[in-house]
Amino acid sequence: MDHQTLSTVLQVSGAISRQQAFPFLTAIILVPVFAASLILAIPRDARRLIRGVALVASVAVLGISAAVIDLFRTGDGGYQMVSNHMWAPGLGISWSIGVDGISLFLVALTSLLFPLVLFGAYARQNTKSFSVWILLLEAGCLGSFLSLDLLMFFLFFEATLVPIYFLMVSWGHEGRNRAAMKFLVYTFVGSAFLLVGAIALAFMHQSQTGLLTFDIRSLVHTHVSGTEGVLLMLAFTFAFAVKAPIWPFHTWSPDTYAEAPASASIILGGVMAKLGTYGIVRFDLELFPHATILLAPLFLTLGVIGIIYGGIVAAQQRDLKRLVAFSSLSHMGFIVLGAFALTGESVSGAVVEMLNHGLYTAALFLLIAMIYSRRRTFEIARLRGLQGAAPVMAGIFTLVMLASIGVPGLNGFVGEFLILAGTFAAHRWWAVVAVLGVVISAVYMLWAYQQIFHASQPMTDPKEPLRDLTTRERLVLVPLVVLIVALGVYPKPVLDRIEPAVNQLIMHVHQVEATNALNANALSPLEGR
Amino acid sequence: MMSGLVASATLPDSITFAIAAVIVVLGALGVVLYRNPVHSALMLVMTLFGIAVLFVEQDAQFLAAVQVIVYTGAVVVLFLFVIMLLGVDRKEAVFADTFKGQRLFAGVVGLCVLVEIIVLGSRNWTTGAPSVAGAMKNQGANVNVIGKSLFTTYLLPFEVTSALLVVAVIAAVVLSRRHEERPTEFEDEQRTTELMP
Amino acid sequence: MIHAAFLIPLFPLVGFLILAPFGRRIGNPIAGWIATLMVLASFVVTVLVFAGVAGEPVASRLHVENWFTWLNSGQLSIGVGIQVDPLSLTMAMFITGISTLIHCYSVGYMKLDEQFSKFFVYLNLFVFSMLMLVLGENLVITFLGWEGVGVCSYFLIAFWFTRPSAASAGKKAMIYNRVGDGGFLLALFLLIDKLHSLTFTTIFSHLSQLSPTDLTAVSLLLFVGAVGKSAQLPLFPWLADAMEGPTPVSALIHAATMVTAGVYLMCRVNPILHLVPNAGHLIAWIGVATAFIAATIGCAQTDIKKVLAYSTVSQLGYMFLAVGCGAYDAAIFLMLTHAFYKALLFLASGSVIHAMDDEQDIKNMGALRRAMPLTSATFFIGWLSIAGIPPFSGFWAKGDVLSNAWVVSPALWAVGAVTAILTAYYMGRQYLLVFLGEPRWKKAGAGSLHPHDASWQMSMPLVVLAVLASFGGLINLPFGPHLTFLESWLAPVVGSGLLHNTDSTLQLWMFGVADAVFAIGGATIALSLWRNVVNRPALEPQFLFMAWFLDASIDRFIARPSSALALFSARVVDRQVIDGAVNGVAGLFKVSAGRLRRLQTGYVRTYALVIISGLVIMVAYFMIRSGL
Amino acid sequence: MTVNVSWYLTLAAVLFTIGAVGMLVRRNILVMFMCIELMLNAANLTFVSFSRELNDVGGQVAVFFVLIVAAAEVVVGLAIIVSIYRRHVGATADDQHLLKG
Amino acid sequence: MLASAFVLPVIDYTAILPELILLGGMLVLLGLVAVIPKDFATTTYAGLTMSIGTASLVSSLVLWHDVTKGGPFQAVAQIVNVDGFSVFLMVLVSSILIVAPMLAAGYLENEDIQGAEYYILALISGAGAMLMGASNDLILIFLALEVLSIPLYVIAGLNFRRATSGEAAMKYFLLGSFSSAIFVYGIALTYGATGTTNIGSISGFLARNVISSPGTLYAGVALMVVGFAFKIAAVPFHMWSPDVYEGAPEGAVGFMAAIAKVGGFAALFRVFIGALPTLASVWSPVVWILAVLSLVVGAVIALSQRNLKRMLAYSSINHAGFILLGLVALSSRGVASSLYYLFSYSFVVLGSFAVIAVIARDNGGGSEIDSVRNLGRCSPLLGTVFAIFLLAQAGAPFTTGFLAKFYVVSAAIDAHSYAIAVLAMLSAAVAVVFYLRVVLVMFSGSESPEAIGSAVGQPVVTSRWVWSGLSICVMATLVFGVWPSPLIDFARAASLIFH
Repeated sequence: MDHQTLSTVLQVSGAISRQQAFPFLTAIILVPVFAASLILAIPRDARRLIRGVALVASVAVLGISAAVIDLFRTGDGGYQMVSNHMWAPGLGISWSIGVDGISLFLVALTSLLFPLVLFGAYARQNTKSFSVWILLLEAGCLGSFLSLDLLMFFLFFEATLVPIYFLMVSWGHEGRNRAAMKFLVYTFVGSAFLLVGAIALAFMHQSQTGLLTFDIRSLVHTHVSGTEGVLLMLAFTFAFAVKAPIWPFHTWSPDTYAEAPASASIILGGVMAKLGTYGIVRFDLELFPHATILLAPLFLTLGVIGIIYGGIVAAQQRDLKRLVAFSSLSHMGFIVLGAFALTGESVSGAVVEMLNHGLYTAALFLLIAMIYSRRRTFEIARLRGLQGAAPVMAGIFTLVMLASIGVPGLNGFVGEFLILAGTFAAHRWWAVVAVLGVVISAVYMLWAYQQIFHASQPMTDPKEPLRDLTTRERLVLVPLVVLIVALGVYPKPVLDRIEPAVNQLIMHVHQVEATNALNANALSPLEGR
Repeated sequence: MMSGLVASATLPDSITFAIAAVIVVLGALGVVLYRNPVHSALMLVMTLFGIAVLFVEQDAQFLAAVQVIVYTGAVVVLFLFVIMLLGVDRKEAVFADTFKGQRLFAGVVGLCVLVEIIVLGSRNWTTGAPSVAGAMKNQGANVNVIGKSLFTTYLLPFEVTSALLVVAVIAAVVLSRRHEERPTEFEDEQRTTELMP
Repeated sequence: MIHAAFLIPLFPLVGFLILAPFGRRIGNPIAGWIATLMVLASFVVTVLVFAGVAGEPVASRLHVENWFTWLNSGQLSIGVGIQVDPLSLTMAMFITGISTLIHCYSVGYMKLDEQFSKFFVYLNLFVFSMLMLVLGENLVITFLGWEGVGVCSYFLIAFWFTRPSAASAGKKAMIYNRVGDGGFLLALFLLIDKLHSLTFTTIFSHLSQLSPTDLTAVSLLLFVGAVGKSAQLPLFPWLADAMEGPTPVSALIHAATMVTAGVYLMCRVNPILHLVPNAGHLIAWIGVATAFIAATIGCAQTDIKKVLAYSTVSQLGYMFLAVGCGAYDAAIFLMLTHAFYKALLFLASGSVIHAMDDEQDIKNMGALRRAMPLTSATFFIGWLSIAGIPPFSGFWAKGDVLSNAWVVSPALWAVGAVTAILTAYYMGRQYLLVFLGEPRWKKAGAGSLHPHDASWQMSMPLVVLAVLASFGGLINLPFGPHLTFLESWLAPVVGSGLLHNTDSTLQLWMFGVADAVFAIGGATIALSLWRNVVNRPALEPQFLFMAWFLDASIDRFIARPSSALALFSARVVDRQVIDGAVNGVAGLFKVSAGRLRRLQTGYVRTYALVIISGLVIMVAYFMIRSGL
Repeated sequence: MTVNVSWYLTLAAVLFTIGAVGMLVRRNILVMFMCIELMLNAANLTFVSFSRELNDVGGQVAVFFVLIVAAAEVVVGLAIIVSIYRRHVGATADDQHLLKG
Repeated sequence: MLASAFVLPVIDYTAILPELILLGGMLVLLGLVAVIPKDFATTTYAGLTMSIGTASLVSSLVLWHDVTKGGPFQAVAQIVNVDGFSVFLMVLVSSILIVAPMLAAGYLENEDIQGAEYYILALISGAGAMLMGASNDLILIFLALEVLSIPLYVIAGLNFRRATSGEAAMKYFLLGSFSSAIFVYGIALTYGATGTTNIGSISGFLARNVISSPGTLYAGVALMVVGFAFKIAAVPFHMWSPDVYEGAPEGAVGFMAAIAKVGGFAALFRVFIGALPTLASVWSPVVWILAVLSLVVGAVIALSQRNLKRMLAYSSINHAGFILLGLVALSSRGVASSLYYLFSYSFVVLGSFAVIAVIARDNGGGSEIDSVRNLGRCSPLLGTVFAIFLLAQAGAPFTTGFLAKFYVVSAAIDAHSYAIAVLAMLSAAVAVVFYLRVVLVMFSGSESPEAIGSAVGQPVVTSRWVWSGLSICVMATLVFGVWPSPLIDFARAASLIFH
């Protein structure tokens, strides 16, 4: 063979060996947990120490995930850096984690946002428990993205609820308790179905192979009949639809986003929403290809409704955070659209959009928090003319806003473009309607921007003049802004890593469908007789 | 399949059964209907006697004896003793009910129970296998048979009853021990009605 | 030399990247001069590249430079790069050129503004985007620039954001543009679906794979985008409001360059249009209709800039008329000349406004000729030029368009001719009201007003543009192929689509005379009607003043209903129906909890009763099972 | 006419029902308790009848145990009743409903 | 003819050693009470009880070893089963008897309920619970049931200072003996229908011959179901439990709840799967209904409770529903899951009520939900512990609570009863509301934003005993939640008999 292939082979093998060198992924999950338990040991008065530990831990996680991205073998669609350990053999649960193109950047996103939260959206009082909850939440989110075992995923998926709940009720705004309860119960109802579905699937697999396991790599091969598949798929998707949220299961999100503290809203909008969409891509598509194709029109429609509905309702919100909540309902609609359009472009678009949405939503929530710290309100009507006093803030807000509108050259465009292009190819008319969302997003975002930043100077009381972004605030925003621009200008590296996994997934889906069709054809004459 | 065994049932048996049955039922009704607990207790005695008779009628002499001794001799006496001790031998307004519907419901439900059990059983009460734990007939005195089976098959239960009796003793001690009253705020509702003799 | 092409967009970008962070510190006026220099530099480079390309044989004047792959997914692979060919170069050259002038003008115009540096940040960003738009080697880059210029125009219209009207105008412009962009995007998706590529060269070489329907769809969808960007029917109301921006912006973005992007796009995809003549007719008709309507509206406006705005719309209509008729070179020709005289008119009116300190109502002006001779003179040239008085540039360009229209259908030509008369008329009206008559501004308050010509930064561009406006026609004289420089220069690009009006010299002269007559006729009507007369309500009906109530009806029939719908979904559907269902379930549980709770009466006998009842039911079940 | 086991069992059922109904209708704790004794006796009668019918000793032994249990229950029950009456003389079952909901 | 001289059956003492230890220990305590002066530290008795419990734990583990070696066997004239199932229950009961005294000691001291009575009674009813799991004869089950319950009646009435305590005892006693009367009548009918009370013989009899008219048998089964359902507080036979839990002395409620459930379920499984497997098709719908009702009613009524003890009572009705899922599944997996659930439930409920006891003591016996307001602030540790128990009951991941729910639900799904599985999980979702409401009150200080105020003033201090007890419960809840394999394997081994 020629030199190039030889070199690539060597390089790949080298990468593998380096990947095996150290259990990166396990470390990613466990570092925050250890840090949390360490903090528990620290007296609550040592705020600086506590905060230091938390920051160091989260930055360490960021470092590890950077290493993971570096070691990640581009062009390999399968799971990498996999590590398997039996956890509860009696129940068929195993600690098996790994990363592939679909989860890679979600992990990266998570490990990027948490340090920012700890740095930028820190709780003033009760520092200790705040740090502990944040770190546990980080572990939970990372765990759910990394686990290859359906039940591990569920465990982490559920485990994230406890910290977020405490974050909300301890540091949230007025209506926090009701909102938190609503969020929690709603999600819990969803996951009730998910759990039942998961177990049912595992037993189907057991009855076919005699092996009880929740490892999706094995479950993929389960043969699921049409009706079963549809039911299971609906059970799964309900949980994810609530989490994402997908219309019409979204009504918890405005309340929750509005009442949650900045930290929680950033994580909710930036990371936890992706748990839902990630679940759809990872589990629905992979485990129930037939049902997915069967039900695609339904979910495409829901996605499109979400896009339009989220947009027009957002245009009527009076509360800035609610507006963002509905805008992300709209963006989740795009992701769903891409996921169920089942073309290479659309699905990779969906995955990219998850990353991008995480970035600009986090930035938006950070900015909103900064506005709040100055004006003590989220009410759009009571915010006027900030641009005059805080041009830098206005500038960054504009940039982030444009990203979320989907202006080319910024990251928001890449995802939407791919999703719509892919969807157009497969399901033309849904895409045509969805394009309306492009217009609507401009409407509500520009409206909000005009209300908040434009118009004449507000009367600032001389005691507390409105100040522009502080250095710390700028430092928090810089990484996000840089990424927003960079991923808009040059998304190729990201896509190259996502692409193979997605293609493999799509191929799997269509293969299974094809075999089903084949069986059906094979059977039909028999039925005829 | 068991009918062969009862073929020997004769007229006197029937008469005895009839009388005893009447006694039992009347006694039971008395227990329920008499407004004065003392009378109820006496009616209970009547029922128990009737049952003892029926035991004898069914060749359970030992049990009949125990029935009379334990129930009439111990249980009912205990009842009467408590009634007298606590001086609650006054009439209860049986027909004034705390809340309406209860008695009607009770009647209906009771009837249902009776009907259901009888309907279920009547087709063929006894479907079991004979003499599993040991035959009765022609095994000598009733007492011997029971005693033997008590100390072989049912040895452990027999021992366990001892625990039961210990519990009874302790319970009596614990509950009826007099305590120096140290009322807590949790008796507000009660205070008014507290009239210790 | 051609390989230096990448420098063309680079310079403005550099300018932007320097000024965005440091502009405030660099300050006024240095920041302005830096920006101007950057644009000037890219103009120079353009000229050099132009020379380079011109030096090559006609066949090989197309150069595509790929910089890097933007993304590749599935079969789709999109690169970032530029395409240097006669068309893009022509565009680039006049964009950079005009921009240079207007930058220079702005240094003077924005002197006193506290956001001075930010203005130039936006301008440079705009120039960069515009250049990417015209130079892009595939439709995504074009779209990138397309959106970029849209965003910049949003920034610049809303530049004086403390004015609510300005802020709203910016928002309005952006949203109207987004509507067009929707069409643009769909066109892209359709092409991706069919050809898996958006590179112009690839598309044009694979057109055979597209069914007629697809071709029609693509061209119409792209036209929708063009309609939004170039303010054609029915999406032109935003352009009038866009006049809220500083005047240089109006000159550069809303007259010379950005609004012509639509025309450029149409010319760029002429191979597609060439295959679908019906689409061409639609475009032509929409164009001419826009031209006429806008012209009528222009007759009734009183705001000096609004008049120019509507005249811009009208001229753009002419360009689309040309495009629809397949006369792409005519469209480009008109675009260039229009850029000259419209920029000139805007800048002139800008210095008028400056002089009148921000008075814009032409009814309050008059007799400024004496006060500001240079401005007056240049404005006069602009008027003659746009009116199509020979031998000014407008005459040649408009003549070219109209003659092509005649070839397609005399009806188009007729409407165009009427519009030509109107154009001459309303521009004359404006000139008369502003520069002649008696000085109404004297009594219109503001006694301490001493209008005078502006500083050299502002006057120099006026002069340059006046010259261009006068002699711009030279680049494409219809006297024989050896004089039609532009046509032959563009031939490699648009030649395929070009229908050669094979009219004889006689016809040519007849057309020329006709145009001249229309122009002079319009002008004389204006002279006769508006000399020393300020108000003629009969000629300024509300219907025209309100722009055929188009804006109002869009607001009435689209904006308000949709916001009502939004309100309904927010208040009723979301809160009451969807969320109501969720809360309803919760409430149901609460209620039933209370009910069930009451069963727990605390009476032993109740409990016993429940036990027995349970027993009864269970035994009943067993009865059924035992077959009784 | 002949007496067969079903008569005894029917009688037992009647006795059981009377006991149960008594439990439901009476308010005096002691009497309610007596009704429970009635029910136990019904059980006993059933046991004995069956044991005769089946010619099996198990039933009679069972009765023996039931008797013991009954005795033990009586002791405990009366102790509880005493402790209640000490607090509230002549309390009926219905008076005791602090705990509800 | 004279009765032939009979020989006593061989008594394998090791087979019943745990029970014997408990009863013997009970007698020792009794003796001590007799000889030792009255004002003797109740904690000493607690210590003794713990050691007795430990001893029985050891002996049951030895027994476990024997069983795994020699396989299951029957002892003392075939009247007790010694198999994984019974041994698992022995272990469970012994461990309950180790923890319960610690948790009670502090409380009893505080209420100055002196003497050893509580411990004696606890030991006896523990023995009863063990026998219920082990016995192979309905008669013995009936006796064991009484041995289990009668001490509980007394314990309920132990706090003589409180009217509610007496009322609780009265209700528990009346209804308890009422239900056991029904139960014994059921046994009688079953006896008539099958000719025996021996579980093995019954199943054998039913396996061998088909009963043409099964009326008597069905009636018997129905009546027995009532008896068991009452003990495990399954709807609609649950109504005693909230009142009793509320009235009974806090320190003891945990023990009562745990031991009654353990005993009740042990016997239920023993009888229905051991004796009546052939009738499964007949009685499983009944169990299904009971499970559904318990799941729904328990969860829903708990929503409206303001009193912590009542709330937990209803929640444990909900738990009963979950445990019944194992029986619905009718598989060895089902039994194993129920056993696992019982185990996790016992420790969680012990812990929860112990915490409530502490709180109630600190504000004069009140256990309204407001009494824990700001507990998280005033004594974070106690608050956290309570939160752990509540979250475990809610089924939070990485606690035994989650795995238990997961296990039973998976058993149900394995048996293709999806409906009830979904229903169970939904009821868990409803349950989350009231568990978290308490957590909310503890940590955010208020359930509703307007009502801000602190009920628990000073940090709560509790005795070493209670702390150690609580720590054991927390350990059991978390350790087996994160590392469940040993317990799960034990439970699976315990259910092998039902293959």
